[in-house]
Amino acid sequence: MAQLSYLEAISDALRVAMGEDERVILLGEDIGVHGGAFKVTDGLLAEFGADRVIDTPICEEAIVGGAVGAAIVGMRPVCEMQFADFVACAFDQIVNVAGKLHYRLGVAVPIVVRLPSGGGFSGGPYHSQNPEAWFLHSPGLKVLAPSSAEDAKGLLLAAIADPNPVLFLEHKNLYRRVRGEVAEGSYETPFTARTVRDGDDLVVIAYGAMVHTALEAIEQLPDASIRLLDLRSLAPLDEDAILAAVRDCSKVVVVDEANYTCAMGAQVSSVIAERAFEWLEGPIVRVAAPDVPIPFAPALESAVLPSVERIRAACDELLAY
Amino acid sequence: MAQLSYLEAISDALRVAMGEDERVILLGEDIGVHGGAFKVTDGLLAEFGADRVIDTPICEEAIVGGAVGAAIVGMRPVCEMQFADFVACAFDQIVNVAGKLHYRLGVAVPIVVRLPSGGGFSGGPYHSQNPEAWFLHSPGLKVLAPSSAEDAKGLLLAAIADPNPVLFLEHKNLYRRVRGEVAEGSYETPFTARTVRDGDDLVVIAYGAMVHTALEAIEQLPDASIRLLDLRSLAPLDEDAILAAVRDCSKVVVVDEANYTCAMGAQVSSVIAERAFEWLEGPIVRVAAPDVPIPFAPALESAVLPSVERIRAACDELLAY
Amino acid sequence: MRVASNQAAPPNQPAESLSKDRRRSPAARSEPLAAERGAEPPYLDRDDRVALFRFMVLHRAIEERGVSLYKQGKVPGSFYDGRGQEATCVGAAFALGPADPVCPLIRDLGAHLVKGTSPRAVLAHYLGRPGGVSAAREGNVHFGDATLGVLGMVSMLPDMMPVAVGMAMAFKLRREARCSLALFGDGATSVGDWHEAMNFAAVQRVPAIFVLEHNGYAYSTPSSRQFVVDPVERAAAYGMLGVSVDGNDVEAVFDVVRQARERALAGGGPTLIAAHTMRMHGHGLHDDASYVPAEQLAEWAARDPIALQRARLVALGVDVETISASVTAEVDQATTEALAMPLPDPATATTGVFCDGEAIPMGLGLAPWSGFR
Amino acid sequence: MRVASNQAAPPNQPAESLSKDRRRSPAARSEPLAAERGAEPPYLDRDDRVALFRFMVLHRAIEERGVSLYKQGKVPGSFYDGRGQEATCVGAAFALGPADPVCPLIRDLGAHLVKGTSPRAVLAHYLGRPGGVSAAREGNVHFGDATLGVLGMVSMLPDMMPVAVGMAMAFKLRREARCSLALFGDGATSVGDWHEAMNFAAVQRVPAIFVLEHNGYAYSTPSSRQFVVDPVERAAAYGMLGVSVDGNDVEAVFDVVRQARERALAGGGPTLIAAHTMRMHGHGLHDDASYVPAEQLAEWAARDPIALQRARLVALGVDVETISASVTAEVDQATTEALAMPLPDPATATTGVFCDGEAIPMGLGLAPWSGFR
Ligand SMILES: Cc1ncc(C[n+]2csc(CCOP(=O)(O)OP(=O)(O)O)c2C)c(N)n1
Ligand SMILES: Cc1ncc(C[n+]2csc(CCOP(=O)(O)OP(=O)(O)O)c2C)c(N)n1
Ligand SMILES: [Mg+2]
Ligand SMILES: [Mg+2]
Repeated sequence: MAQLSYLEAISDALRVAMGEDERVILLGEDIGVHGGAFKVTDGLLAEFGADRVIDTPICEEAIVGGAVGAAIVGMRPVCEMQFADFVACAFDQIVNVAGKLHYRLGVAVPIVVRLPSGGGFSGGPYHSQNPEAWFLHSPGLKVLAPSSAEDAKGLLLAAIADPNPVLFLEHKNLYRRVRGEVAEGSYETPFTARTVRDGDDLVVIAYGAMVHTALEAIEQLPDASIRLLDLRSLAPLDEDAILAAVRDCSKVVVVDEANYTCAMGAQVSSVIAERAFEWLEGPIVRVAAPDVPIPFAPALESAVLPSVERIRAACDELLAY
Repeated sequence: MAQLSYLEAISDALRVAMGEDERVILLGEDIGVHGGAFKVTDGLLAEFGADRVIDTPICEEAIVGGAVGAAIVGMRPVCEMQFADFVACAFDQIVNVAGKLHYRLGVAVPIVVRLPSGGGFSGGPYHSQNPEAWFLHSPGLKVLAPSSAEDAKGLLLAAIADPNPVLFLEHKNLYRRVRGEVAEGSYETPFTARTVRDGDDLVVIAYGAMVHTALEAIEQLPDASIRLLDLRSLAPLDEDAILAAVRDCSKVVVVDEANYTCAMGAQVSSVIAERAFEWLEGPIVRVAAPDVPIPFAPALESAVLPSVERIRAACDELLAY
Repeated sequence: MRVASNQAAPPNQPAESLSKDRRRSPAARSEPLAAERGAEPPYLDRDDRVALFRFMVLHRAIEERGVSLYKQGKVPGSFYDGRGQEATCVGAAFALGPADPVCPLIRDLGAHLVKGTSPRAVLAHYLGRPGGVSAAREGNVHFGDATLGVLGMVSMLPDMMPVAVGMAMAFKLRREARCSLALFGDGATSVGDWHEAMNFAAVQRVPAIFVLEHNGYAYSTPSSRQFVVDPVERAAAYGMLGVSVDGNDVEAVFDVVRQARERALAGGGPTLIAAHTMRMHGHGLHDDASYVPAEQLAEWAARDPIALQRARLVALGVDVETISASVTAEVDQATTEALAMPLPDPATATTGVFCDGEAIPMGLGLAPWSGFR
Repeated sequence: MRVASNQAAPPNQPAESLSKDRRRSPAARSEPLAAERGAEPPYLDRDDRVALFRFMVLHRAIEERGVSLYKQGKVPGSFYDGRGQEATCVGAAFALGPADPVCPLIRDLGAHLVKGTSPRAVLAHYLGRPGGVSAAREGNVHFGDATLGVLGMVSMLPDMMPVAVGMAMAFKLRREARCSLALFGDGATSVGDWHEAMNFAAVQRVPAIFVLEHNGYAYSTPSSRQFVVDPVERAAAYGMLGVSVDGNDVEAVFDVVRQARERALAGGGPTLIAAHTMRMHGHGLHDDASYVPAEQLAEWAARDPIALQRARLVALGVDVETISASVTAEVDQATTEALAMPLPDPATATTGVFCDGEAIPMGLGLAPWSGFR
C-alpha cells in the first residue's frame, strides 16, 4: 500500500496496465514527451516507447476513431482528451461508432477515453465541463467517475480490461487534492456504488468531486444520521444500491456538479420516483449547477458550482420535512 | 386556414419567414435543387434564389459554424441536418459555440437548426435518433418539438424570430401522417406546453410523435379522466404547466421516444419529484425507449419504441395504484 | 519522407522553399501509377480475371434482387445500391490479403463478396432476418461481417476513415504485414473526419489505403458545389501519394490498390486513390436523380464496368454466359433461403448492447487473388 | 476560378489532367506575394509604421503586466501570452477595415488592440472584473469585444474558422465590401473544422482571410508530429491562394493581408496566409517549454518582431523611447484603473444565458491604417 494522490493513482493504473498487457496503448495530445497537460502520463513514454505512447496531432475525432480501429484489431487503447471539454470534438466517433458497433454488428470496442473534467479552479466555460450526461444518454457506453485515489486506479484498470467503450471521468479538482492508500499492482474495482458513510435519516447520492463536497456538508450536520452513496459507476448504474439506500433512509438528496437539466441526478431522481415511491418521506431534492456555462471569475464560479452550503441547506431542509 | 401536413406546415413557415425577412437564409445538404431529403425546402431555391438557399458540401460543423457567423453579422440562418442523427457531427459548434456566446461575451446567436428526428419506419440506428436530451443538458440552447402541423409552423416562425440558437425537432414520422388546420401568413406559437385533452385522474406528459401515441393509448381508456400535456417546448420547459397538471391529476406518466437514461422524461420526473411531491398519489411512471440503438427490423424496432400498448398499460397500472 | 518542420530550418527561411522541395519529391506528386493493362496483365491470371467479372456480376445481381424484393415490399426501410460502381469495390477488395480489413461504403457490396460474405447473408440482411449479417439490427448497406475482416459502415460520413487509420496503426506497431482499406465517396471528402484521418495517417505513416469513389455527386450535390479542386490533389499536401484511376476498369483499380498495398507493407505509408466512376442509379431507390443530365448517364452507360470486363473475357474465349447463369442460379437459391429464414424475435431487441465476454478481434477474410495462393 | 468537376469532362478523362491545369493557374500556386518592404513601403506612411510598432509594444507590455499580476496571485485561472508573435496579429489586424470582423486566437492580443479594445478592458478581463470584456465570465485569452468587431475565441480549435466563413458568406450575399479574418495556430490545422471551413470557403468563394500562425509547436507537439507537409500547401488543393510570410515582420504581414483583403473584396475568394513565427514563452505560464531547444529560441530571439520594427523606426529618426515610455504609462494607468474595479456580484452568475432583447449584430471597430482615412 502506498499513499497516492488521485492523479498518481491514475498514472499508476496506466503503468500497471501497460506493464501487464502489451495491447494497452495510449493516444492523445502532448501525452508523450510532455507527459500530458496534467502530467498523468509523465514517464510513460520513456518506459514504454513511442509506439505505445502516441502523441497525436489535434484531432479528437481521429484519436477516438483511431482507438476504435486499433481496438477492433486487438489493441486496448486508452485515449486522453486534454480537457473533458474537448470530448465535444470527438462526439460523433464516441456516440455513433464506439457506442453502437457491438449492438449493430457484434463488434466489441474495448477503448477507454479519459476525461479530465469538472470545475473549481477558474477554468471558465471551456475547462470546467462535466459532460457525462451526454454519454449516459447514448447507448453502448460505460461511464465511470471515481472520487477516491483507490477507486480511480481500480476503476481505470477495470475499464481497460472491459470489452466495451468506457468513458472515464477523472475530476481535475481531485487530481492533487485527494490522496489515499492505494494497493500496488493490479486490482479491479467493480462498477457498483459504494457507501462512503452510513446513516438512515437521509441519503445523499453523489459521485466524483461532489462526494467530497457532500461529505463536508454532512459533517456539518452531526445530529443527523446521513448516508453518503458514491455512485462511482454511472453506466451501468447501481440501481439496487440506490433503491436500498432509499428504502433505508426515505429521504434523498441527489447531487451533480453538472448542469441541472437531464443530468445524472435527473435520472437517479426519476428512477427513485418510479421505483421507490412508497419508501419516500419527502421530495427528492436535487443540487446541481444551474443551466449556465461555468463562469471564470471565482465569485461567479462558486455561485454556480454546488457548494457545501447548498448541500447542507438541502439536507437540513429535507430532514425537517 | 388551410389543411396542411406537418411537413407542409414547416415548409410554409420557411416560406413565410423568407418572404417577410430578407435576413432569413437556409443552409444544408441537398436543400436547393433537390429540395431536401424530405422535400421540406422544395421550391424555395426557385422562389428565393441560390444566395438564400445554400446547398453546402457535407460538413455539419461548418454548416452550423457558418450559420453562427452569418447570424452574428445580422442574418437569420436556418440550417437543416439531413437527419437529426447527423447533428452529432455538428455537436461542438452547437454546444460550445452557439450555446455559450451570449453568456460569455454578450453575442446573440439567432440560428435555427432543423432536426428531422425519430423512428418508426425502419430507419435503423442512424436514421431514428431523438437527440434532444444532449442539447437540453447544454446551456444556452432552446429546444422545440412540435407535435401538430399548427404548432410546427408557429414554433418554427417563433424560433426564427428568437435571438437565440434554437434546435427544432421535426419528427419524420409526423411529416406526412399528421395534418391540421394551419393559419396562413405569420404567427408565433409560444414556448409553453399545451393541454391536448383534459382530465384529472392522471396526466400523460409527452411531446413530438409521442403525443399521438399517447392520445391513442388514452382513447383506449375511456373510463378514466386522463389529461394529455404536450410540452412543445423542451427548453424553456413549462414547469408551471407541468406542476399544475400534477396538482390537478396526482398521477403522472412521462413519455419519451428517446433512450431512457437522462432523457427529457427523467428531467420532467425529477422536477415533479422535487416540486410536486405532496400532490403525488403514486410513482412517477416513465415510458421511454430502452438504452439501445434503434434497430432496423420492424419487429425489433416496435419492441423498442414506446407503443400505444405500453403507454396504455402504464396508465392502467397507475390508475389502479 | 517527412519534411523537416520550419523549426529545423534557420528561422528566417520561409517554409515555402521546403514545401517546394516536397513538391518535387516523388511521393508528393499526384500522378497515375503506370497501370499495366492490356491482354496479359502481369498480376492477374485468367482465373483472377474471371473472378473479378463474376464478383461484379454477383454484386449487381444481388442488388437487382434487392430492388425487386424492395418493390415487393419485402425489404423494410430504404434501399441503396452501387450500380455502375462495381469495378471499384471489387477491384480494390481483390487486391487485399486475408488479414487486411476493409471498410466499405454504401456502393460497395462487391467488397463484402470478395471478402467472403455470402449472397444469402446479404439478402437475409436486406430482408431484416437475424440470419443475415447484422442480426436484423441494421438495414440496407449498413452492414459488415467482422469475422471476415469487413467492418460495416456507420452512416456518418466518413467515420470509418479514422477507424481504418487506427487499424493500420495497430498493424504498424505490431509489425504485421497487413494494411487496412477504406472506401468513401467524393462527398465524404468535405467532412472533418476525412481530414483528420488523412493527416493522422500521413503523420503516422500507417499502412492504409484510401479509395475515393469519385462519382461526381454527393446525393444531389454535384462536385462543383462540393469542392473546387479534385480531392486527389490534397494527397500531396498531406504528404502521401495521390493516384487517379478509371474506377470502371476493375483490373486498373485492382492494380493501383495492389501497388498501394505493396507500398503500405513496405513502410511507404498511405495512398489516396481516386477512382472515377458514376452512380448509375439515384442516391437511393426513393431518388429519381432527375438532377443528373441524361447525356451524362448515357456516356457512362457506354462504359459499364461489367461490359468492359466481359469484353475482355470474351476476347480471351471465356464462356461468360455460363458465369452469368451461375450467378443467377446462386442468387435465386440465396433468395429462397433468405426468405425462408425466420423473422427476428422481438425479445432479442435489447440484447447485446454491450459485449459480455471476450472482445474478439476482427477475423480473416477470403483473399481470392492468385497472388495470395 | 472553379475547376469543372469530372462530370463536365468526358467520362473517360481522368480528373488528374484537370487538377494539373489547376496547379498551373496563378491562384493555385503557393508562393509569397511580392512584399514591398524597405525604407518606403508604398502603403504605410510614417505614422502607420509608428502605430504598428506601438501596438506591438502595447501588446507585449499588457501581457507582461498580466504575467506579473498573475504571479502576484491577482489573475485567476491560467495565463497564456503571445510573446514573439506580436507582429502577426498586429500586422494582420492593421490591414482590416472598420467593418471587417476579426477572430483572434490565444496569441493575438494585438488584434484586439488594433480594433480598439482598451488596455484597461483587457486587464480588467484578466483580473476577472465585470468591467472587462466578458463580464468576468471568461478568463485569460478567451475574450473579444463584439461591439468592436472582435469575436472572442472558443477554446475548441479552430471553431472560429467556420464562423468566420459564415460572416464572410453573409457579406458576400449582401454585397457588402467587407471581409472576415480568422487567426489560428499550426496545431489547429489538423482539426476537422479547419478542413470544413477551408473547403466551404473555397467552394463559396467567400471574402475570408485565414492567418496561420506557424510557430512550429502545438503546445509541446512539434510540427513533425502534426503534419508532414507545411499546411500552406493545402491551399492550392482547396482552390485558394496560399501565401507564406515572415510572421515576425509586421509590415510584411500587413502587406500580405492587405492584398488578401483586396482580393477578397474584389471577389477573388479566400486566402490562406502562413506567418512563420515562434512562441517565445511556454504554451501557458504553467509550461516551462523545456521541450523547445534553447538554440531555437536564441535564433528567434535575434529576430524579435519589436526589435525589427524598432530598428526601422530608428533608421527613420523616430523617437522610439518616448513611444515605449508612453506605453508603459498607459499600461500603468490601465492597471490602476482595472485593479480598482469591483469584483463581480455572485448574483449575476446566472443571468444572460439567453438574449432577451434584440440580437445586435457585431459592431464596427477602429481601423487605424491611413489607407482607411
Ligand atoms: C456526416 C453525414 N452527413 C450527411 C449524410 C447524409 N448522406 C448520406 S449519403 C450522402 C451523400 C454521399 O455522397 P458521396 O460521399 O459522394 O457518396 P456516394 O453516395 O456518391 O457514393 C449524404 C449527404 C451522411 N451520411 N453523413
Ligand atoms: C479541439 C481542441 N483540442 C485540444 C485543445 C487543447 N489545446 C489548447 S492550445 C493547444 C495547442 C495549439 O497549438 P497551435 O494551434 O499551434 O497554437 P499555438 O499555441 O502554437 O499558438 C491545444 C492542444 C484545444 N484547444 N482544442
Ligand atoms: Mg459521390
Ligand atoms: Mg503553434
